[in-house]
Amino acid sequence: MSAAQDLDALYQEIILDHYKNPHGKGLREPAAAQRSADVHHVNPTCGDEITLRVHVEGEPGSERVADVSYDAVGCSISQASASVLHELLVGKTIDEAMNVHGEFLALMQGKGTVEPDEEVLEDGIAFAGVAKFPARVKCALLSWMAWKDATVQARG
Amino acid sequence: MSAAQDLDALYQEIILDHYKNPHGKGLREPAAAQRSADVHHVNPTCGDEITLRVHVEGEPGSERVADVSYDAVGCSISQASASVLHELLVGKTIDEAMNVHGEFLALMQGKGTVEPDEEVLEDGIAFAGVAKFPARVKCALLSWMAWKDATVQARG
Amino acid sequence: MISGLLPELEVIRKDFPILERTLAGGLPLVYLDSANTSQKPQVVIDTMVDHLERHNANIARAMHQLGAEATEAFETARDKVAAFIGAPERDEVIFTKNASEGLNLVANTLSFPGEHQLGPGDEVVITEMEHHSNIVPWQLVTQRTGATLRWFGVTDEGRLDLDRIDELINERTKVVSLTWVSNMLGTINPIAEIARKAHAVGAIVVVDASQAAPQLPIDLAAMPVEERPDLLVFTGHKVVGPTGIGVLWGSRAVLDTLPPFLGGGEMIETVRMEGSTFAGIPHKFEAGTPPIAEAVGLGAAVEYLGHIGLDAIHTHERAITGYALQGLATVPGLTVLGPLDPAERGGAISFELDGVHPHDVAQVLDSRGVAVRAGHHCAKPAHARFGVQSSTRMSSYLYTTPDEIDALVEALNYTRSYFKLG
Amino acid sequence: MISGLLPELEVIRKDFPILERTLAGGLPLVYLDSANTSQKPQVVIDTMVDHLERHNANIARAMHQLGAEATEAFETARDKVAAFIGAPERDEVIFTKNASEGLNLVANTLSFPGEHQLGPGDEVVITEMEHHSNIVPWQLVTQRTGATLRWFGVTDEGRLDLDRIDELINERTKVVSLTWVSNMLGTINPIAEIARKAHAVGAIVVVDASQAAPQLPIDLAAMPVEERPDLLVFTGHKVVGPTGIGVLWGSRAVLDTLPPFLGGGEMIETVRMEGSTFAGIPHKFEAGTPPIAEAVGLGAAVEYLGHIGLDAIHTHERAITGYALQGLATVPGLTVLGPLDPAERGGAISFELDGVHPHDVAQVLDSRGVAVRAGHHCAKPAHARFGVQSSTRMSSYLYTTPDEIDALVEALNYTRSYFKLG
Ligand SMILES: Cc1ncc(COP(=O)(O)O)c(C=O)c1O
Ligand SMILES: Cc1ncc(COP(=O)(O)O)c(C=O)c1O
Repeated sequence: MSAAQDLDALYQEIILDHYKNPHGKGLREPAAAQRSADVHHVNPTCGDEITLRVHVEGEPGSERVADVSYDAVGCSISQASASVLHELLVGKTIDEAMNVHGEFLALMQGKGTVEPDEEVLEDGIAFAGVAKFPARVKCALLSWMAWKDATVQARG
Repeated sequence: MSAAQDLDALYQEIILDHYKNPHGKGLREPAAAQRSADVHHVNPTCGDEITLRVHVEGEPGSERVADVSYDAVGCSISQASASVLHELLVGKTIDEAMNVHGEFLALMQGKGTVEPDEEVLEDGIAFAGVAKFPARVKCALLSWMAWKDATVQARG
Repeated sequence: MISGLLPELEVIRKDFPILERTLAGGLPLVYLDSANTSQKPQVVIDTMVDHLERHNANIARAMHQLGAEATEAFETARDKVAAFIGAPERDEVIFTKNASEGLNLVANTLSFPGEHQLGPGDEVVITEMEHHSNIVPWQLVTQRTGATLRWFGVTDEGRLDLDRIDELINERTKVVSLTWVSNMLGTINPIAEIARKAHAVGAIVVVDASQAAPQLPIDLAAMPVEERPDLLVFTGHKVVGPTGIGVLWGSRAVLDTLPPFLGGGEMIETVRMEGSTFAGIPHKFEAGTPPIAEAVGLGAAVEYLGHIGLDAIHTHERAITGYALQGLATVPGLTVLGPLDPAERGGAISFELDGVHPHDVAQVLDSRGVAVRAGHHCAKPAHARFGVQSSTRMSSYLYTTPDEIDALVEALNYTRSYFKLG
Repeated sequence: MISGLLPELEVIRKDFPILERTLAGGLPLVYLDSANTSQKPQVVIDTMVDHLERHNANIARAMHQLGAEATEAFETARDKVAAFIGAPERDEVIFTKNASEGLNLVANTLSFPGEHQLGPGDEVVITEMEHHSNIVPWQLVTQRTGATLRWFGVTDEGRLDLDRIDELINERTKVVSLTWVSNMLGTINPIAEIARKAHAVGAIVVVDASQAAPQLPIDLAAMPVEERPDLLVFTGHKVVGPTGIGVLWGSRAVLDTLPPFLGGGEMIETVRMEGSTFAGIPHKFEAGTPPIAEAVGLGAAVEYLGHIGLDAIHTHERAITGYALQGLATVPGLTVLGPLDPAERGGAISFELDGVHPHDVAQVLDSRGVAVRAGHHCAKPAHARFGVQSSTRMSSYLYTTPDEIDALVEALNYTRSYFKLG
């Protein structure tokens, strides 16, 4: 593939759309019955940062992701990835969400050899092209790592 | 020159003789009218060591090297060099001795290009071959550096 | 025509094998990341290969022929480095693993018991435009010793804010450590003036010459002693030398008073289980087997630069920087961070492009073969000063051509269109 | 015929270009100084050259293609080193500049505020047969912290004197740091047994594997955790790798609790002027631009050793050592310092020759093309233990042939006649 084609695979329209119109951006207060946890993650190499809050509700064992609110600065990939995360995980049970998380991680760390499952990842499949750019994988994973960290904390 | 010839130039008979029968070895007490100073020098690379005492006598301005006594452990080159130093410097005025010191230093640091002056260096000319072995120059200079250091101290 | 370019630029480029490489899609390499690391001329690589294939041995300790050759090569490299910076004495040149180790060595030995030991009430002064390697060591050491860390701010134009100099450098100041040339803003700092002030209050002056050594002629011996740094560091890989080697130069007077940093190897005079004594400089600060082949490579590198001439290299850098500043000014929405006059700055130019994050700029540029750096360039506080997280940085060197600058500008315009910025 | 030699010895020798060199007078090189530094196979040199000529860039920080290639090469080297020592986790492998830096890193971070900080009343235990690099850092650090330095003695046969082990390793012991294989006596120490004792009292176990890594198979993950060191260091240039690089391996559990050592570069998480936070391992301990080409070369080196097989190399070393001990026993007036059973020792053999100083032995040997080391081998206390200032040391490696041992023995006999020892 040429460099230009690789570039287009990286910057899919879906990614650029999410970048321009991010879903769920902003930090929100959790509702009364929700538990929440905040984390702050940075990508030390480039300085991208995210403050991410997970809002969890429901009984232990069947908790749901009530919301994921966040403040972030960073490149198109890291911003779009946070937006897609919001879209994909909010409303799911934590077990389901962890499963999606696992798939996304596998896709990103697959160096371009993993075939993404659109059923599970929806818009997230647009990130398949990122996996070929090792330096950008960290950008795509910033919010996902933060989400996992926060969720573990929120669950207690 | 072949390696064997270089070796013979290094280990001149004179050097081996001084090594086997070192002059002036042993630490002696200075006489009543003498000033003295002790120094301890080591060659950090190989561990050779010398404790050297200079005995100085006479009026400031015309002091003489009354004796150089020393205790030393080390290789043939360092031992022979201390012996030659004793032979050359004892009895000289300090100025004369410093002059000999300078000549010996120049010979050793000349990388084999300096022609030694037998008038000044006497048996010391046997060390001309050492100058071609950079690793051994430090051996030959151990006692000479110690002597200078001690003399500066003894003079006060 | 641009004046000041190196006359034999095409010949010089031929010395650097990597410049003939092509990238994905067969694109030629446009390497504009030399402030990050410079490329290596063939002579440096060949010198290291010859050393490894024919003269490899440990140094100082070995009495055999290979050992004598390796020792000679290593110590000759020290002479060459001493000549490169005009060191008053060759034994004042200490080989470290990089510039960062040099700065840490200084900070740590100033924290250990000794004549200069930092303590509560003492102040260390740095600047807001330092590389992390000249910030973090001082943070760690002032925290451990109870000394206070202070710093010069930066003006909107990217210069050191010297307004408060008399308050900042005062009788409590024990160390002033600053960069000669900023790796982010490109600013050339007035180190002579600052050294003079610092020396007047008895402080030790440490200069980070990591970005200066590649592009400014340095002649320490020629500096008036009040204006001369007491300690100066730079790194091999930015002066067309190998990785794994850096240089700490220090005046004998100061180095002799500093306690050893790392222990072991040839830094000793004698060792007993109960205690040890230490060698004189430079060995005192070179614990363990030094980077031997790397020193030999660095010797070849500074000799190579010396043959071309640091004055000529500096003029070339200035010409390219001026040309680049002009070119960048034509790109809509592009803002340069740092001084805009090429005479006042080095060859690293950081900038923002409205509406596109630096990573995305760098990525699109890379797809056109143009290699720049995006991020905080290990200068987060300097970025914070300008209210940005990161920036894109182009940096030239003696092999950079005006055509490469044109390629950058063209690629930046392409980036704007790629991200549909009209 | 000697059994145990590497089957393809002549082919292996062809991998090492320097072995084809001749010395003054056209003599072939008989290199018996591998414990000092090993020679480099062509594949290591070529890998470094390829890196410098085609993939050179700074790592981690660079987002362009060259940067991605360099980062990949560097991190792959880490994987290779992790495999070489069977590290439980690849991120536990930290690149230093040499073994000495690794030991100093450990000693210093144990002296800084933190969970393991040494203080008065605490004890650090080393041994009398350590290399200076595992003595001096502990002297410096115990002096600064008020902790007490203690040590195992050495028996007449050159083994660790374990009689007092229960007294030496006690509830005050915070660190036990010792060499796996002595570089002077050749002794292989019972590190498993000592680690077990040390762990039982809660001490941290540091193993200097500088001489072990070249010749013993190491599989950390396979060791029972009570017997596994917490920290282990070795140096690149002794495992057919380049100078300028060493390795510190540490268990994540311990490394995570140690504060950073050097500051700057990629070891940070975030930096503000007021304070900084730090990255996780391995980056936390890799300040500044690391020895990139050197890591890549080291990766090729350990892969090369792995292809030949450490078991096979160990067997070869033992065979050569046995043959050498036999040969040396035929030289009148020669006394070996250290264990005489090749199964209990590594390939470094130090000896005395009655009536000839080690320098003079080495010099005459060198005139015959035989390269050995003479001096204290950075182990002055071990020499003092045997009442000598210095010794002559031969040390073999995977490229050493029995013929070379014959040449050594012949040259030793010549030395005796040269100095007229009948
Ligand atoms: C046992 C031992 N420890 C430590 C070292 C130090 O290694 P380096 O000089 O590469 O730091 C050596 C080699 O010189 C050694 O043999
Ligand atoms: C100004 C400045 N200081 C220090 C450094 C650190 O150099 P190194 O990473 O080689 O230690 C750099 C380069 O990264 C730099 O630009």
